[in-house]
Amino acid sequence: MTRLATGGRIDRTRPLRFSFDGRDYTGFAGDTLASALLANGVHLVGRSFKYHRPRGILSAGVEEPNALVEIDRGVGRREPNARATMVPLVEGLVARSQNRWPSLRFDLAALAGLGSAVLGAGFYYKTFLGPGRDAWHKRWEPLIRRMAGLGRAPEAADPDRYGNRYAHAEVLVVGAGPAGIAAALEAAAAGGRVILCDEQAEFGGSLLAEPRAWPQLAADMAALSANPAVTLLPRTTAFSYGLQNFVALAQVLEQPNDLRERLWQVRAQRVVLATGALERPIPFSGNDRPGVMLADAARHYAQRWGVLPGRNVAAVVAHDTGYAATFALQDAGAVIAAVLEMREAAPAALLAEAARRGVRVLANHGVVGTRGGLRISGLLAAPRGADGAPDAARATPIACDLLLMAGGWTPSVHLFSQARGMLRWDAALDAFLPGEAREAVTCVGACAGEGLAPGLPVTQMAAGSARAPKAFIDQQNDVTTRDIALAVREGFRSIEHVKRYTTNGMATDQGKTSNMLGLALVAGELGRSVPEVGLTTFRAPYTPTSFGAFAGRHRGLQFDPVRAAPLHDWAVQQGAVFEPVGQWQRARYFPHAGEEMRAAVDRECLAVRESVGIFDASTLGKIEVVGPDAALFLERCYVNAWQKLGIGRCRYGLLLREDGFIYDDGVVGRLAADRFHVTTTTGGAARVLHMLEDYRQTEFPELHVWLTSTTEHWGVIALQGPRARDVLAPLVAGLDWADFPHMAVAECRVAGIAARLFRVSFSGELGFEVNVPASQAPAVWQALMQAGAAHGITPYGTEAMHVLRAEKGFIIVGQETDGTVTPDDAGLTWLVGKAKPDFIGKRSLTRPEMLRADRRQLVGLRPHDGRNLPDEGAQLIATATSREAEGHVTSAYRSASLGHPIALGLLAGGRARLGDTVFATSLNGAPMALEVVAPCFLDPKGDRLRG
Amino acid sequence: MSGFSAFRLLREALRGQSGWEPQWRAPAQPQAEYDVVIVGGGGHGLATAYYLAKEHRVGRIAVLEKGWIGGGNTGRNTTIIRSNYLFPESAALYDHAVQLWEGLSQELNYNVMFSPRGVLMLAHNVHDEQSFRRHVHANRLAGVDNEWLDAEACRAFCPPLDIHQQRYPVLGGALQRRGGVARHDAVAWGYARAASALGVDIIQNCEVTGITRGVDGGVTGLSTSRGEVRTRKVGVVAAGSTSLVMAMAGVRMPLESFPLQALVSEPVKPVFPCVVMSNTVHAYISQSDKGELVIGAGTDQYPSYSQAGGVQILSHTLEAICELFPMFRRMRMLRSWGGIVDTTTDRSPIIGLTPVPGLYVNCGWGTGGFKATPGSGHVFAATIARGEPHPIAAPFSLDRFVTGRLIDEAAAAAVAH
Amino acid sequence: MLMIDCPWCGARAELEFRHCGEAHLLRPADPATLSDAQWADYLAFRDNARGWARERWRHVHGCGRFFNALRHTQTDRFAATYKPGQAWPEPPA
Amino acid sequence: MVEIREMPPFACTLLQASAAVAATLGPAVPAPLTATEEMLWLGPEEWLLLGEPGVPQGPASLVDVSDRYRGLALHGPGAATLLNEGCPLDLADAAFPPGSCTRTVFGKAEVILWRPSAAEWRLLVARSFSPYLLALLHEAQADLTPG
Repeated sequence: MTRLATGGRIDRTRPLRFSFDGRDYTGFAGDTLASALLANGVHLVGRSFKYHRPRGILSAGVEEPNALVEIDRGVGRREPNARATMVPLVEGLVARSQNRWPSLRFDLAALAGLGSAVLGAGFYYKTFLGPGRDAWHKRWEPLIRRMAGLGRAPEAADPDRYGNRYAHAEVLVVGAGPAGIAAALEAAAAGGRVILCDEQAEFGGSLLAEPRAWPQLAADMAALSANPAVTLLPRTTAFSYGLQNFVALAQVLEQPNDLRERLWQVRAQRVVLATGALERPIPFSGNDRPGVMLADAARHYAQRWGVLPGRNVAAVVAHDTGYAATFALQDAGAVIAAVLEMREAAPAALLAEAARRGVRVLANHGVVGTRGGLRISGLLAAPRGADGAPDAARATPIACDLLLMAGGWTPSVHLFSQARGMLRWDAALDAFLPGEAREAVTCVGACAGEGLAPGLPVTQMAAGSARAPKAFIDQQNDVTTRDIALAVREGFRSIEHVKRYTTNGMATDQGKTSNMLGLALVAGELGRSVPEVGLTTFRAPYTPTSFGAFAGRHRGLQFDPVRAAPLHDWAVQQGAVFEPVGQWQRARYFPHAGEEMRAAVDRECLAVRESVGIFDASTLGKIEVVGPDAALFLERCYVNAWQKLGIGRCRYGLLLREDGFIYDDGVVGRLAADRFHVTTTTGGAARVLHMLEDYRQTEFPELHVWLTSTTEHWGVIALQGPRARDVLAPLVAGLDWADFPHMAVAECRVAGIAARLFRVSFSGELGFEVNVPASQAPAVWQALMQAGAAHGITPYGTEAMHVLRAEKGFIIVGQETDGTVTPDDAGLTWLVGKAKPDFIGKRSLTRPEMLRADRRQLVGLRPHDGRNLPDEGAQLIATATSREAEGHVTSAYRSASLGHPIALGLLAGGRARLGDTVFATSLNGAPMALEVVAPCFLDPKGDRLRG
Repeated sequence: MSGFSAFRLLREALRGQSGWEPQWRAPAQPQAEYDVVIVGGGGHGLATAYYLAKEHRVGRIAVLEKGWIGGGNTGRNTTIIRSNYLFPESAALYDHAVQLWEGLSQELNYNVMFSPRGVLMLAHNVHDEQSFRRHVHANRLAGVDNEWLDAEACRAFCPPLDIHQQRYPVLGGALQRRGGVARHDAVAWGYARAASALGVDIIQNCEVTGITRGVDGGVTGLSTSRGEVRTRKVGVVAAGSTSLVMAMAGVRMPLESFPLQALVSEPVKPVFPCVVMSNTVHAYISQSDKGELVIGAGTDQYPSYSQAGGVQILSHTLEAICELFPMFRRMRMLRSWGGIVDTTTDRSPIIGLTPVPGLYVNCGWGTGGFKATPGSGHVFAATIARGEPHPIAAPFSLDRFVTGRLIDEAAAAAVAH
Repeated sequence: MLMIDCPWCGARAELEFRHCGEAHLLRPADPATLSDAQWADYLAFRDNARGWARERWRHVHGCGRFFNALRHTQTDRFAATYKPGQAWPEPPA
Repeated sequence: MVEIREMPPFACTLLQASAAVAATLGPAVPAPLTATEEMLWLGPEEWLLLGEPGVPQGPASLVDVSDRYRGLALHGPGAATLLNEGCPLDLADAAFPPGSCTRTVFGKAEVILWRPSAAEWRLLVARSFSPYLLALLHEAQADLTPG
């Protein structure tokens, strides 16, 4: 066991059992899965992406490229690619390694490593070109796809829940290391709301590995948590820094009540970035064996978690902090085999301390290579030649079971860069630092270079490694120094090209430990400086963020509001079948026991034709247009004339877009000189009101007119059929039936309720639409049902409504029209107010394209065989064998009333082709012969309306 | 150009990879004069240059790219390829591209990883069903494969799909089996390599700053960040920046440039066999060969050249993905980014001549340009070489916005109209 | 997510707004007198500038008013928002 | 904790007119972004009148919208936090003091958010959106109390 007897911030009184690849282990509360594995001597945790090389734990934080495991918390709670370094240990945690078969220790795919010479960067672009044109898709791609990918995608639906919170703060501090904590204390003292977040489960950052600093850390955290204006968010990653300080945070909660994560969307007056710095690995042959670890990470395992990752430690050092890590491990009981100092010499003070401790320091040394299969067993050290490469001829073997890499530090400038801040190259610190900011943001601590001492510049550290075999810079994607050299040689000179060709920095750690090395090597190959080559773009998220956090509570029935019309509940009780129309649920038909849709719809249609049908039309959009200039405003918008429409009269209104195409339609009733009740299609309600408001506010501001949505105020009950008046009249009070012709509207009382009664018909039968306040609609509906019982009143749904209106040749915007149909195409030119100087879209109606004789015009279509139904959407062709589409079928229905199928369609020059035969394409069989007829199949003169 | 093959890979492996040379020549400065200059080094621009050289024997051709080739929308899209558009003119254009895709790796001797794994467009309501059935009929007539699947068949074709989701159950879908995906970077590099081998100069970090015109108003040359270039034929293939370049010749365009975001998940083993798109639930998804789920969203609502968008757009997209595929809620987003898509009012491209003699434009592809890359380059090359629109390109003229002969794919596709 | 300064309600999140295209495209008083090209100019042709752009927004889920804004289409920064009818301010240097 | 109650139906009228004409209706016209128990400011020249409206002296639009809205009342110290589940506004006292009123969004629904007093918050929403709003609020309410 490598757990130290004492020390660390773990709770030794709370042992926790967990399993990895089926074997049981124990750790303590406060461990991460990584620290607990190391405490049990487990180093081999994964296999790399391409060569399936054995991989161990490289880091102690989010930059971990290798220790990616599958976490299984039960059905639907299995997640791939979890970083063991960021998974807090909990009782009964089940973790498995990934990307290996048959086992982690023996992975067959590792044989790919043997062919690594062939499998260099971009190899897949240069082969798999045959045999045959579909060789890639049929033969090679399936193989490549199986080899690629890391973990397994989850298979069952995720039962956990995800929350959201919009938050506002005077100061948001990202990162709770010493600099962040200081900034939070200062902000709290200044008053105002402060949010302090950190990706770790504990606050403290680098202090967590400085036992001496723990008392002050505890005191500071106590002060902050006592302050109600301060919000402390552990396990919370600031992953996206948007415009005007809009920062998105992903908080991991994993609460017992299944609330797994919460997305915080924070708007902060000021942001303080205290995101620290990441230690750089060092490129040398075999630097990817399990047991090769970042120096500071090893220090954290010893100091923070009380784990000694190795007994016989070597270190390769390009920065002073390497010594602190080495000495810390020595203090924890490790033997130090040697320190390879890559610089000419280390600072005198450190050399003196090393000597005092009996630690052998080899100046100007590098690693020629390492040994050991599933764990490092030793290395070959050698003095560095003029070109920086260690001289293999003068190598001396050094045994070790842990090799620390201290390549210096890269300040984390991701979020600053996401916020469109400019970066500047600091030659002394050999790092990109935050420069000119574009938002109210300040950077403090290591991310701003504060407290960082200079080390060996990264270009000198990488010098000489470009030709070294199996010197890895992106350990997860298996990108080697040779891959970088090859990319540059093949003409990929922009850093963005190098990244895409080699995939360096494109793994789940997004280059946190590989971008600077890649950049240094490219600079070396091109003979240019690091700032001249430049970095690739930093993009959200800073670390991978779950889809669930983004989706939040918008799932299941809350994915999109379910809007139910006033008579919804009644329809449900009647066993209606519903269909979604936009966000609404509308009753489509009311099947009796055992009825299929067709039978139910036939029954409903016959009821309307022969007696009386009742229909919930409440979802139609309704706009009250009020004001002295109401009529003039409508005249400037709709195609129709309105100024002369009588009070108490209605007209079928048509609205175009400026490009002349039909946008919406609906009956408009005039209630007073200055008040119109405008109806729109269900789908058009919001967008028509928006469009009319646009014209009212910005194009015609001089008009005194106002628009009010009343869509949800009115319940609308349509009563259609020859018996409609017989059912309605007894319930109506205050109406002069003698002055109530077709297309009239009147305010009266129906079943005792104040109502606006329209005499309109979308079925071609005698029809009324009773508008009552929505809360009263169920009561009025019941009253009408009772009054209509003797007349066989029948509720009908949207399907029957579609058939009835199609029998009359009435269009439905969105079905007969698709944004390319003009009034004349739809045979509605008679609606256009001739005397009007202008209306929306009028000018477009005289464009050349609109005047062509072969425009597609609305026609009726009757199947010759009188039996079969053409497909809706079928293309219309002149002959059975033609492949020249001349239009399409927009609607097709069986008609119980007419006894034969009917269809409407748009046909080139259709009105001039009545009586001709055209054909409708079929998906399974010969085209169907159809006779072109006038679109109205029933009661063309409209006698029934005036019954 | 030295050919690529498995044998060549083996030979180079034994020689320490020393034999590979640059995949395309990268002259630092443009020559003084060219027969044709293509402005824009994305997939469409490089393809145009390739076909000009290969099929029209045009002598001196240059491609001027202000950044690095393939760095614009070519490197930022979700790599979906399909031709099941409604109108015959669109079907002809996009299917011309699919046919070229089918042989492109062999044509370019570069594996662009064209993978015809099927594109399935989901219907969630009666309106969707009517619209997609109309597409299937129109496509069949125009010789483009497309078939209607019921809900169960959709699930069988794409097992992760939840057809019984509560809010918008799947009623069925239109499947184009010949549709699929390809590796976007490889398309730019493949065309660049092949064009370079035919003598085309590809000049990166070379931004066009002015278009010079002669007495007759025709194009005489370009001023660039790397000096003046004389030419009488310029093809502008600059996607989101088209309006800016055309303004240099005093030509106003019917375009607005919007950010279009996309994202990838962390890589996982194969789980998603095809491409799925949904207008109603508003998202589209496939899985890359590396194992990442590649997910596209709609555009942000305001024009921008920032190549970045709002996090709320990503939420809107991932809500939809998690509804269609509930098991993906625990998948993690690895990276998100944005491109600049130039959209026209009828959502169809513009390929052809402009009022300025010698100035040709190929743009307006909006969110759907990648799928057309080979076809767009092919017909645009013919248009430039002959000085008159290629038959397939003819309907997509700039003056259609004046005559009103629009090809409104958005309206027809019932995209929230 | 932008923060937009509604001339009536003050700074609000972009969720409450809808972008409504380029501004100052005044609808011609008498369209009938326009040529097809002039009418197409109004309908479809746009500046689409990269830089300071004058555009229209509506505080649709707020006070409901349309207003104009001066925004830079590269940095997405707002220089000003102003009520319809007000002259547009000069873009910053 | 936060208590969520459905308000009883209430009569209301949407008034659009100049501020001068609005003043002739009787109740005091609230300043922008505020409301009184009789009158809610929704926008320039737009108010929601509660109860029966008076008669305006001048051009105006008065439209009964009583059945358009359903009301939800939230009470308790965590109300602002609960509202921030779906509403992006800063609801701290300084930014949204008692008496404040505005249209805004909650998730995918448009709402009128009105804070008659420090601990009393009201959401007015179009009737067909109230089930969605209630479901979201209840789920968020359950998550307010630490798990």
